[in-house]
Amino acid sequence: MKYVRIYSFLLFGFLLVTWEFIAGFMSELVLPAPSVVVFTLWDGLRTGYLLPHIWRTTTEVLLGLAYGGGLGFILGLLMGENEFLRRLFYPYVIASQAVPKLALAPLFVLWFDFGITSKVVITALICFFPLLENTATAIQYIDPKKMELFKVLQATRLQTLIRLKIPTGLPSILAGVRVAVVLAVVGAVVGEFIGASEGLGAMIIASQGMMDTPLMFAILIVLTLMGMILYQTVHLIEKLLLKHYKEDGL
Amino acid sequence: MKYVRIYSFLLFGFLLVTWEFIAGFMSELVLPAPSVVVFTLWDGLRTGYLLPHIWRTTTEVLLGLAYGGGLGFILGLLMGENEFLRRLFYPYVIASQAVPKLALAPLFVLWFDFGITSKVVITALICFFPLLENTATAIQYIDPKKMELFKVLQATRLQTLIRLKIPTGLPSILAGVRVAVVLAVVGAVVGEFIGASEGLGAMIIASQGMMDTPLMFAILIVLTLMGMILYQTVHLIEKLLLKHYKEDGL
Amino acid sequence: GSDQDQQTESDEEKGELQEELKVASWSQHITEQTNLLVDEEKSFFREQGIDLTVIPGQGGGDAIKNILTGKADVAFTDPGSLFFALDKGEDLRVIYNIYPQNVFNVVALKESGITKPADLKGKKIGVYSLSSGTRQNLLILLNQVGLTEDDVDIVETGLLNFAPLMQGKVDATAATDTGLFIGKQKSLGEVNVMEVKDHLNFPSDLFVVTEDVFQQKKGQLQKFLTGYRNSAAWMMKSPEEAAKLAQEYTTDGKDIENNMEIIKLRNKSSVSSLTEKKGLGTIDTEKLQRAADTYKQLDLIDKSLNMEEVVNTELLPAK
Amino acid sequence: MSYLTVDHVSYSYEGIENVVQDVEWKIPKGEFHCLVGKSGCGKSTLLKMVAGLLKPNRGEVYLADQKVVEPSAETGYVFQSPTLLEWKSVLENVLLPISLKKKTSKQDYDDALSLLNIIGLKRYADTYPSNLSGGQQSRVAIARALIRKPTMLFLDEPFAALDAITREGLQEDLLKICKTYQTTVLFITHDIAEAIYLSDRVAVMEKGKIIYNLKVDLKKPRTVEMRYKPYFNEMGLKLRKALKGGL
Amino acid sequence: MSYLTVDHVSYSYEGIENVVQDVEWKIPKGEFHCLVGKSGCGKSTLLKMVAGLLKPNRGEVYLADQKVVEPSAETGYVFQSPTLLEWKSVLENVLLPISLKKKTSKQDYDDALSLLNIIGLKRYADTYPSNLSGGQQSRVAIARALIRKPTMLFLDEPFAALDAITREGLQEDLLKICKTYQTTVLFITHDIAEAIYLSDRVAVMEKGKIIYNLKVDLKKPRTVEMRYKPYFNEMGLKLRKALKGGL
Ligand SMILES: Nc1ncnc2c1ncn2[C@@H]1O[C@H](COP(=O)(O)OP(=O)(O)OP(=O)(O)O)[C@@H](O)[C@H]1O
Ligand SMILES: Nc1ncnc2c1ncn2[C@@H]1O[C@H](COP(=O)(O)OP(=O)(O)OP(=O)(O)O)[C@@H](O)[C@H]1O
Ligand SMILES: Cc1ncc(C[n+]2csc(CCO)c2C)c(N)n1
Ligand SMILES: [Mg+2]
Ligand SMILES: [Mg+2]
Repeated sequence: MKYVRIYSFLLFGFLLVTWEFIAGFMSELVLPAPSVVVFTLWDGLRTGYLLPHIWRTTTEVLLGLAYGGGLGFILGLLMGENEFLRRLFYPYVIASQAVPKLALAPLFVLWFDFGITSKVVITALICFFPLLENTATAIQYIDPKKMELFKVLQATRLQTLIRLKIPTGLPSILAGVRVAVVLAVVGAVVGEFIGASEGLGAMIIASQGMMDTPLMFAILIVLTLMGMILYQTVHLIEKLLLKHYKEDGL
Repeated sequence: MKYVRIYSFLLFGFLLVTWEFIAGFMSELVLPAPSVVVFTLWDGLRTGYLLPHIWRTTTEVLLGLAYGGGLGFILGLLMGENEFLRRLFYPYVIASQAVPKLALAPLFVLWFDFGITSKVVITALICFFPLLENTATAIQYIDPKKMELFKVLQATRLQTLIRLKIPTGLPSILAGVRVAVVLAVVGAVVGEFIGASEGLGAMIIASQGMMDTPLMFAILIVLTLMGMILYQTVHLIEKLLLKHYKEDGL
Repeated sequence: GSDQDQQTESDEEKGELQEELKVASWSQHITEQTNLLVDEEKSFFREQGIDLTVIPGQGGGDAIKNILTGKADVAFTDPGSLFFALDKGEDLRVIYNIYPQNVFNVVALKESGITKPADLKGKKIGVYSLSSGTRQNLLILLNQVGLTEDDVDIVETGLLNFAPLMQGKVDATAATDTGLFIGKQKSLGEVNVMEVKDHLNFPSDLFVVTEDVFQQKKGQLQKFLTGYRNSAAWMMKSPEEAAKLAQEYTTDGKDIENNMEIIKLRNKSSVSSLTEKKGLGTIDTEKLQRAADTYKQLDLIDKSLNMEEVVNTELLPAK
Repeated sequence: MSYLTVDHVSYSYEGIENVVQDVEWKIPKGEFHCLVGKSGCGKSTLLKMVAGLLKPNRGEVYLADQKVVEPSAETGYVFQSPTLLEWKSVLENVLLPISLKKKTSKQDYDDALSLLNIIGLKRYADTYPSNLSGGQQSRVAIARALIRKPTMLFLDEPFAALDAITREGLQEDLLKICKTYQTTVLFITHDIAEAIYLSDRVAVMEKGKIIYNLKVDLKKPRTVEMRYKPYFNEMGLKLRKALKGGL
Repeated sequence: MSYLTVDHVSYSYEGIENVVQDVEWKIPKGEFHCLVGKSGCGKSTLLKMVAGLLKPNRGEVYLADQKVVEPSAETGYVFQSPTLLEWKSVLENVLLPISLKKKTSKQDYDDALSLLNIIGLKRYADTYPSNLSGGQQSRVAIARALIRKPTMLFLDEPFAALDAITREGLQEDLLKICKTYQTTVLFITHDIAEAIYLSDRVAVMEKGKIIYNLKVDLKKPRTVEMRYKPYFNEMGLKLRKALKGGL
């Protein structure tokens, strides 16, 4: 395991070199070389050109995650607990997911506004589903012996949920969170595609309009980093929370 | 529970009526009434106008699901089993997710082709992540007693995976599949937003170009139904597979 | 809420009444619209007593939807979108001719030998997307030489539309003047350009309002148009300054040299022989009518539209 | 007057009929009753029903004259398998029944520690269940059932995983606790000697029916010597016979 | 010549030192040895180490002169808790060890059914584990350990959840099977009488050390009467004393 960093580094280097090599044969328009992209990125950061956009998108992602994640978790609990609610509302949940958000854009701008709200709503809408699904599933498969224990201790339904079902379902719920945080980044960007003049999504559109592929790649790199940081944060939280869950006996 | 159908029906009716009512105050360009949308949909089906597009998108969804789902499952197994692989490749997996596919779509068209391949690739890329994440997580949290049992029975690593880890992780894995099938629909449509002249995504763009909002809503309904049918199929399969898992003691 | 407070505050500062007005654009904040975006700096609209907000959008349809739902008062949109909305029975008014010139074109590589629209027959032609102006204008161009959609193979290429052309994945691509400029920047090489305006020159963008807004906010609209005319005049007079301001106020104005060229192109499309005579923004009803008729002919719309009923010139200040 | 009254209850699982058949039982306040019977005869099912975890198909259960429809706050229950929460320490597991009712106080904390002391696991208070041996886990489950000082205790083979010495120590402790708090007990065991030593009355179950019922006439408190008295052996033989297949 | 040789093994868990300390043990082929000891003294840990599930910190284990580094195909193991796969029927659970090695044949199937018959659960063959009583589950685990006809058996309190009658029946069955197949057995139990009745030799463990070792000189096959012989009682007292706290 201790060599994993070295291999990781080697792999990364190899991929970079390959990319640089391939890019040598291609128009910058189609595939800019990593050196060019990194330079563009550095330039965008140095001049502060990218900063407000990064800030804007980060805000949207975090807000969207807070609302969408919270909603997904709570709906997941409700629907995992109550079959009636599940059967009643699930069709609408699926509908909300199967519909491409990009197509609903005008309606969102109509219902909310053209500012940050509509982007936050789209982000929330995109990232709430994995959490809902995983939460609802996790709290349904509970060891019946533990359920009996809580019944005999006269735990209320809420207590059983909070003290038994959620802790037991935590690994699966956190898997949902990890999917959600990564989708949130996509959600915010898609939201900004619709009609925004600030944010990394708007920048992507602008860079395409300018046919500035290196800039677009630089932005994609920023987005990737954003996704990774969020993912790693969840991973760290998980490590703290699940210390006594790790059950792999190998 | 037996009244759930009735309530479901009532809720649906109520929503439809509300929609029809609100639409009465709005321009058809912004929010067409459900009656108009249903008529458009019916017309599109009757004349066969929508059918080739539905067929095309369905093909892409199913192909994308097969590749993406399969890949997600297998990578999930590999990464759940092997920490080295996990640490080596996870950054790239997250990168592939955090990048908005819509931004890459023009490049996909260049890298692959204008035909079905680039759409299938996008669909697969979008739907493989929830499966990967849920599979990798599920097979890591296994009852240590059961692991000991398999060890004492000299089960090979592969056998432990297939006969213990996958069956135990099945509920969580299937939650990932459910998220994946719904995302697959979105994936195919997003893929068709750029570089397609057939498929429901292309139809959405075309309908937006002509400001034919009723047609767009009709297509969104088709997509929703597609997502629901896929979701329900997974649900049915789950019911069959997980007969002896249902552990909710309440 | 707090917007309101800020509003009254700045009113008091200025000691005059500022009226809010929202313009819904077909695009995000882009360099070619710099004159609309720099009011903070240049006060074209504030001088008129207008507090301007520009709402971004994706396509002319968005702009129209935004005025239909009251999210905005004025739409900065293309005639195509206007025709579609009128075709659906919306009650709209055209109050200003932003770009009298058709900016669309079809570009082919020099070696392809495609020099005139008729050569496009049987070729593969790229457009931004099925909802874009590039497609509609391509159809119009084809129509002028008796070709239809079925005679060519139209493919969507996304905004990077010159890349497939350079790679030879398409024979020609439909674009705009600014798009072509950027393409050339990216070493597109030698090309043949077929301008749509050489065949049917109708305006590229218009200010459109709903009948309700038109009736209720005539005074404001008048002030707005005056402001806009002034801003357009300024952009023509001092493109250098505009190019510089674009860096700060637009999403795509990164490069000042490019900004300059794009602004020059837009300045060129903002004038016509008619505007020379009657002032910026004068609407050429006849050309609009011809465009509407062509859309009808192409089956893009169902109804025959009468532009006389739609176009209104009374708000436009005399030169 | 009986504290626990089991009034002709029966139970069937889906697909398996008459797991418990028409059982009648009365336990006066403060008495200690044992239930023995072959594996799979329905003991745990009966206990769960009596405690309000399962609803009888027929018949009723009364605790302190109240009809039992769900588990009551008065009862403590030790399941046949320890069922601890893996993500909580031993101490937290013992305190669980209290923490579900109120905020745990210093007093509760001390109570829990003294119970852990009795079961010999004080130094494991901060350990997690997966680091305990089988017998240690079942002892934690016993402490958990006692923490709320229940007036009615249901125990399902609580000592099965314990060695003779530890088991005998805990038997004494249990009897002492029950005496102090006047606890009424229904106890399932497989150990006939244990049943006689602990109980006022031992019942034998077979195929869901109580087929034998024995009053144990031994002085309280019990002493170790009693175990080797002929009367004790005699009782044991009677029970063995009943267990072996009818009377 | 011993079949199983435990050569001065020691084991520490993370944070808990010397759970097993310097244990030496030899079991000749076909012999039946028992291990008794207080709860938490390290019995299960030793058994897991001997079976190759845990790696000793010091010392080594040999089975048929082969160093044990991982569980071998020759061994059967019954864990302290039944650990059945809930999504498989009782029959499939019993057949698991075989199905991991090869495709199950008609013969295997018949073997499994006859084992289920011995443990008295034939009619539960198609039931799922969650529908079994505690004792029934542990019996299934025993059948699972026997299905591969191991030459070496490790059993960790296999009968703890069983009533006296069923337990005695299974003791007989186990002895018979071991005799037929010349099986060598290492058996953990809490029941002193059971240890004496079954074994050629009983060891007593305390705090990770083997502190006492008793050869049982009773004829084979054992008969029920032996249980009531004075020699039997005497042995029992010796073991009790050893268990209670050193010699
Ligand atoms: N996985 C583990 N991690 C850390 N410590 C453990 C673990 N398993 C057992 N222990 C500790 O090791 C000691 C011996 O445990 P072991 O299971 O061997 O006891 P045992 O003799 O089998 O007891 P019992 O009769 O109760 O089953 C105990 O004190 C226990 O707390
Ligand atoms: N959840 C269940 N679903 C269906 N059948 C069950 C269930 N639990 C137990 N049974 C069946 O009911 C019968 C009685 O089970 P019970 O657990 O009451 O036995 P028991 O007397 O406690 O046995 P043991 O001493 O082995 O614990 C058994 O035959 C068992 O197969
Ligand atoms: C100068 C100028 N260039 C491009 C467009 C974009 N556009 C023209 S038509 C059309 C389709 C309908 O939305 C779109 C997007 C414009 N409006 N003005
Ligand atoms: Mg039981
Ligand atoms: Mg043990």
